[in-house]
Amino acid sequence: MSLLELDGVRVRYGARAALDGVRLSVAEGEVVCVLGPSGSGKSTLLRAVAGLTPVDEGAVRLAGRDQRGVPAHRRGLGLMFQDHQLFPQRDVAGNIAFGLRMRRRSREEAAGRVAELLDLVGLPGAGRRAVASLSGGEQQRVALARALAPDPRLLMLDEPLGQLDRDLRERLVVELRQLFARLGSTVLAVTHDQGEAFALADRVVVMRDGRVVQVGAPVEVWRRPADAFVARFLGFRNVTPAHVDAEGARTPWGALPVPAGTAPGARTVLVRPSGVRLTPPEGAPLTGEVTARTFRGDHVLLLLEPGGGAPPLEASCPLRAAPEVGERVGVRFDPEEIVALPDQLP
Amino acid sequence: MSLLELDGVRVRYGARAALDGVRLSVAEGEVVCVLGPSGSGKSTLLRAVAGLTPVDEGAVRLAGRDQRGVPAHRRGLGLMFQDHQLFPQRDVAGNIAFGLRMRRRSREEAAGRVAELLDLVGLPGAGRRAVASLSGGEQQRVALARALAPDPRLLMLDEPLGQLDRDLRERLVVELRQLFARLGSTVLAVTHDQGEAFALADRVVVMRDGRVVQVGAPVEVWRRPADAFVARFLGFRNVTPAHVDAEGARTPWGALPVPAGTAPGARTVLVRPSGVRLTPPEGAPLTGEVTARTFRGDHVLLLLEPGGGAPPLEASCPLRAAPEVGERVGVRFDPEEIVALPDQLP
Amino acid sequence: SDGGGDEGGGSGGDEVVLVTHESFLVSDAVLEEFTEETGYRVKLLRAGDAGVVVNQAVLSAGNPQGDVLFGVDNTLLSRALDAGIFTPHEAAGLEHVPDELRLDDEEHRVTPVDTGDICVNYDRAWFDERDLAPPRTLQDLADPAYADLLVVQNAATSSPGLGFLLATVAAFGEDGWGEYWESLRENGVEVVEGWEQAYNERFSGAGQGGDRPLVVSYASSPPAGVVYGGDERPERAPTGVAAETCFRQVEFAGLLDGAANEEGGRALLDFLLGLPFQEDMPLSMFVLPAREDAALPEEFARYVEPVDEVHEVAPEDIAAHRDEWIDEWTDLVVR
Amino acid sequence: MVAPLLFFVVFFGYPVTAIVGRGLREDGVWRFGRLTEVLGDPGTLRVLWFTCWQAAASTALTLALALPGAYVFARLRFPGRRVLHAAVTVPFVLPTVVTGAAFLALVGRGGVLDDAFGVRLDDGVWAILLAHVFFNYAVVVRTVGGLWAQLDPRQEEAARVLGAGRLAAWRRVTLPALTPSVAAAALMVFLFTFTSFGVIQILGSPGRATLEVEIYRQTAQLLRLDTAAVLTLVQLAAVVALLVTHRLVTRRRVGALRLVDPAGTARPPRGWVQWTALGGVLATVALLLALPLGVLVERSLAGPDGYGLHHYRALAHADGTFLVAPAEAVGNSLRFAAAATAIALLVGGCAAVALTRRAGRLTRGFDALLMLPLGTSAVTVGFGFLIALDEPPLDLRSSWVLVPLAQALVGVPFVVRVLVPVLGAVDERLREAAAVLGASPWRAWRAVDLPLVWRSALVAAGFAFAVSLGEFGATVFLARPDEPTLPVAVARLLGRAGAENYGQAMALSVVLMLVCAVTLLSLERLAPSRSAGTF
Ligand SMILES: Nc1ncnc2c1ncn2[C@@H]1O[C@H](COP(=O)(O)OP(=O)(O)OP(=O)(O)O)[C@@H](O)[C@H]1O
Ligand SMILES: Nc1ncnc2c1ncn2[C@@H]1O[C@H](COP(=O)(O)OP(=O)(O)OP(=O)(O)O)[C@@H](O)[C@H]1O
Ligand SMILES: Cc1ncc(C[n+]2csc(CCO)c2C)c(N)n1
Ligand SMILES: [Mg+2]
Ligand SMILES: [Mg+2]
Repeated sequence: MSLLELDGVRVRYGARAALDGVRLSVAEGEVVCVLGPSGSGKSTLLRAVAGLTPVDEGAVRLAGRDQRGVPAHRRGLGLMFQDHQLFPQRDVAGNIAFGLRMRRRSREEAAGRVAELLDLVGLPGAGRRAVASLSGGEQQRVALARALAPDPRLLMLDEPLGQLDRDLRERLVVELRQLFARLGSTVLAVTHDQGEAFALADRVVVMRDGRVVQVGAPVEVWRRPADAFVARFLGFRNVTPAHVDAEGARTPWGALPVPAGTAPGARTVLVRPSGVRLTPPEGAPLTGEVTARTFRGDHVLLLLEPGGGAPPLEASCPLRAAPEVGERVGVRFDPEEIVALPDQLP
Repeated sequence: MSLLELDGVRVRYGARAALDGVRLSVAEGEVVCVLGPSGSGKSTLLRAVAGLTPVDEGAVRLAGRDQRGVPAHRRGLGLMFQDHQLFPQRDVAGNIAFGLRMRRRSREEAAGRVAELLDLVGLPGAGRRAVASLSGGEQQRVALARALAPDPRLLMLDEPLGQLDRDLRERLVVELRQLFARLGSTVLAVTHDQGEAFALADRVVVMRDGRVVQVGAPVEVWRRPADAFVARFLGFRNVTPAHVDAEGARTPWGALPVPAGTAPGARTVLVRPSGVRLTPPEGAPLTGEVTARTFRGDHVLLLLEPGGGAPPLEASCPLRAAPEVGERVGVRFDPEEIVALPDQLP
Repeated sequence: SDGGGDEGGGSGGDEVVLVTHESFLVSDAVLEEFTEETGYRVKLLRAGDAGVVVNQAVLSAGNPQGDVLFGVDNTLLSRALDAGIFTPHEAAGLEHVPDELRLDDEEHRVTPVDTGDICVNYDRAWFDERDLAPPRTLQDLADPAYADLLVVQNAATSSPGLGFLLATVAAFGEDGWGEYWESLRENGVEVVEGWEQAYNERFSGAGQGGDRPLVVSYASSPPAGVVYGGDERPERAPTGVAAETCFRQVEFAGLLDGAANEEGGRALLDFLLGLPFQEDMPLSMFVLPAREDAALPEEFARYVEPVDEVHEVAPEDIAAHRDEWIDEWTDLVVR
Repeated sequence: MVAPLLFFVVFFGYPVTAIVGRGLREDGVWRFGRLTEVLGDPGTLRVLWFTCWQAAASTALTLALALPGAYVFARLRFPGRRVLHAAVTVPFVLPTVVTGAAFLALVGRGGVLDDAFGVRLDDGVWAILLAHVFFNYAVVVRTVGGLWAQLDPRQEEAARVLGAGRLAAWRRVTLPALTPSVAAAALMVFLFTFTSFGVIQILGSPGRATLEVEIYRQTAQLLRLDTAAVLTLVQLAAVVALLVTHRLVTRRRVGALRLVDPAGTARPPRGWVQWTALGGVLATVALLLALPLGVLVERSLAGPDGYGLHHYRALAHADGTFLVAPAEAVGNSLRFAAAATAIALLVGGCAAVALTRRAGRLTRGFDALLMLPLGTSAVTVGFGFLIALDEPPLDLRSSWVLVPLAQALVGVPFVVRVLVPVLGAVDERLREAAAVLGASPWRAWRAVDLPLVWRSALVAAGFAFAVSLGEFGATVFLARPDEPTLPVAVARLLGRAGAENYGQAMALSVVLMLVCAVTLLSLERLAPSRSAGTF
């Protein structure tokens, strides 16, 4: 059974709707990540579930029970705020232990749990520190520990790892994943980091302007974004309208091969950067000039200007083989990395 | 000439030093990104330069002039705080225009600039909104706009884009980069996102425990991390002590090929995930079991357990070719992706 | 002690409530004596100065706060009597009180308890040093020889201030006092708000740094100054009294109409006029007992200079003109 | 909200209406004609004018001198800060008679200033203004400083790095955040000086009367209740006008502020600006506050044979004419003050919470109502009690609770004014954070609001305590069993001739000072330790 169910939830701020008919369900023990551009209503979604923001329309159900009128503290869930909201007058341990004390755990039990969580978030021994003396990332970790401490039936995290460096974040993602699996926690987490979402989530929810535009397993969403918006949001630049017929997709970059079985008609087509293969310019069906080279750690992202009115193309290539800015290269497309988008919610 | 120079700067909080003899210089027009784990002193560095945190030892020089005793508002620099510190009593436009008004720009001029900046950060028309009604990412963008508005001679940004989604961040990185180039701004930015650092920075500075451990062009740092710490911090897991001799590097994973000209002796060796090539297990010098598969959008990161006491190996491979968890694969190493670390600051 | 939150309107039983002003003081032993004699315990309610006490009694006429009111003086008497707040009672021992103090002898609504003279006091040492004779009369005070020496109280807010004004009214008549005050003003009289300030701060005789050697106070101030001046007993008090500048104040007590413990109240009135209380008064309140037969303490005999002649204004005149005089005086002197 | 409303109606609205009605009703008919008669009198207008302008000037001067003090006490750490912070509140409790004396000794004829420079301030209005500053310095320092200490200093830093100088940053960032508490402090100082009584009596020449003095005269001396009633109405009207202005100034609701642990905001002084501020404030405190108090101490020590503790020893035993040893008054004072503080905190605390939680028109009106007692003459309230609370079940006239009740009337507005700005600044999302961690609204309030307002609640309690410790005006009208409070005992001593009495009065005043300072100091120590887990 699903632990959390949202049914046509609408939250309005003045004339604008921050949530606009959101329908979503999260099963017991599932980890769901919410993705979406800034201002798309992710935090509002969590606040609505927590009962902190009144719902104008629709229903929030927890374990099947409509939560209308149930105050936040009786919903038995946890929420880590995007801006932490640590209690300034309590020290680190006091913050983390707060939820436990509210649940009447003994002082000793709380102290043990606090130490455990401080270890988890990489701040062992910081219990007596004043929260104001912590660095940004340290505060975020305390906020995370505070939210984790009481083991709520539904844990909601609003950008829990956003201020941490990659190394720590990756380690924490792994540990959280294990922790959630062990405890069978149900988690709804907002993140803007796709790697984090993919690593953490059983399912991701993509939001746009207060609506859910795609729900699915991370791989699935990445493989087949629901529409151009999702594709662009996921960071793909090579998205273009196209006409698919037997020969492939006609696009401004020429006719592209598409995977077999792609339905014909007017479609949106996405070419992943790794599907843009560089060749010597001689004899290539399409050539472009390298106008930008962005170093991406693992690889280099190139921006190619094909000219002739065609939009720029983004190509990824290994560092060693990367051409310089200004060089002219040929382009060949890899059909495996080309997707005709469904352009409709699945 | 360098615009900013730090010479043995030390900032102490109680017994601990948050900055410990930091030496750094930033040239006029240069964009420098500060990287480092949470709590390594990045924010403290910016605060010390801004004159907000007193420097216990050493000197901060701006355009050659020692800044000791110069109050923050006379240093002519800008700082975007990690937690924004927007003025709650002012609306969005009032926040952004603040620095301009302090510099006695006319109201009209300020209004024009505010509109421009709101466009830049993707919040057109939000000028009259209360800052409390903004989403987290929206607040961050307002804070960024506020810091950009007065065009300070040295702009310092503390995680300017941390709460934004990838799409927006990438767009902003590009626009900021162009903006800085156009204006010749000198920028010192903290970020935990390496992609951002690489995309934005002329040079990166890696900090650890209040010290600078590496400075260099992004590609250079990524190619040759100064030591195991930097390598690990950059996200590399395959870092191991090794003994380099004529035949290669002896490591727990066996003898690895190293690039020609690598000095022999006891060294730390890094194998990039892309340098771990998967082969059929038959006949491979090293085999491992896939114990984890992390979906990384563009590719899949695999964790291989070679067994026999050797530490796990991280390998990256394209999505299509990725083996399943539990499969046994052979491993071949690509010498181009193996680095013997200098283990000493250059 | 426990104030007891529940009894209002006086009290029955063994408690008798005396409503009085802030300056009322009596020795513990004397009160105990009363309790032993009559079985009543005295509870004191003190509310501000005499004016406040009387006005409060007027406002709560018929439903009084206590049984007996002490502290209405001849300047306020008519207001209390007009408001009908007292029940007549002829206290035992009244026959020992001189006639001129018995201002309500027909009805006995109030009983005279003590008397005191408001007079100009002078700093003996100051005048000795300058070989200048201290003033004796009101007229002297307008003499340029005594320019800038006198400090008086605001007649509108201070009872010695009002008393001194009444003395001048009596001395110069309804038409003459204004002129006299003008001459005082020309002679540099200083007006301050209250007695404490005039005596403690401005008067040089109090030894607190004041620089005016003449002040309006009480004829009993010199003995008080000696008693509370330290351990020595000088030959003469360091301050003296200008004998012909006095206005006689008489303080009365009365049984409040509607008293809860009327019997106790009557007993208390009798006691106030009894010798133990009368003889205790001088050294606790620094006033003179109303009874002629009360023995004066040694300090009084020694340091009080006899005031033979006082300026008097009939209670009816005071009642009729007080407010008007105060207003005129304020216009004349203060503004 | 019901409890404070009830308290207000029963112990303020009803008595004041009763006394005003007594003055303006004859045979059941209102005589509003008196209104125009009294108002037409040039004397009344003169009094009204003087009352208003001296109050405005006093308030401005107090703010100008005390705001730097609020800054220094909130943001700078220096040795003796706590003691000094408690000490500046001492003047607040001293009977005006006593401090007036000390003040005169300094600025009056033959005073220190006169001796040294030939300057005398006692006949100008300057003495009044300075004395008003003396009395109200702490009001500003404590109300404003209480919030200031909790403001996140990084807000100002943000302005600084945007190019704002110290002053500009303060004016544009800190001041707006402080506005509600500055307005609250200004309001209170204005109300206190508007209704100034003792100071005017002692330092003003009798020609300078405030409405309060005039009401006292008309009520207590002349029993002209009609005139007094009109003046009371005028005073109330002026106060209402003032409250409306205050409302307009603070109407723009300052949203949540980022409040931080005050322990972390104070720093040792750095740079010439801060040193100057500290020096200036210390000098102000020394000249304006310490010097007059020092004169008191000096006088209390000056015995018949040189300096010594003579007068203090005399205080210890009853000398027969006093029913209690003056020293016993300490106990009485403490008891009354504790009761009054408890009532004020309870009533004012409820009111403040209600006011910040609901912001309807009704509650705002209620807010203003609660301030009225500050602007009402003590004699009006005192006499009102007398004629209103004279029937069972509310015959409290001779009950001791009347004293703390009357004192609490003055304490409640304090508590409300001090707490409302802070409660209003508490970020709602902190309460939400507590709620999602399972805290019920009450526990969330305890966990979030209370620790943040605790300091301010202590400030408020300190004030309520000080007000009632030093209260004389209203107390003196309330018939009361023989339990003199310290100021009453001081007044009794001063009411008699003789160096002994005077010296003892000074000694007792010093005792009053010490009682006040020690209580406030120990109140400040009650700050909750940064808590681990529980509360
Ligand atoms: N006011 C303070 N008192 C005591 N310690 C402090 C204070 N401010 C910062 N620190 C400590 O100094 C160290 C450096 O802090 P800083 O804020 O510079 O870290 P940072 O690199 O910005 O980290 P993050 O990425 O988490 O923001 C941290 O360990 C922090 O806990
Ligand atoms: N109190 C409010 N009043 C008016 N508008 C609001 C309020 N709170 C949020 N909004 C608006 O609602 C929209 C959704 O806000 P929300 O905080 O849910 O966004 P978000 O998805 O969490 O964004 P981010 O990633 O930037 O945190 C935003 O456009 C925001 O400006
Ligand atoms: C020597 C001596 N002088 C004055 C007073 C008292 N006193 C001074 S003013 C005043 C009336 C109120 O203003 C009273 C009663 C005293 N007790 N003893
Ligand atoms: Mg958000
Ligand atoms: Mg930081």
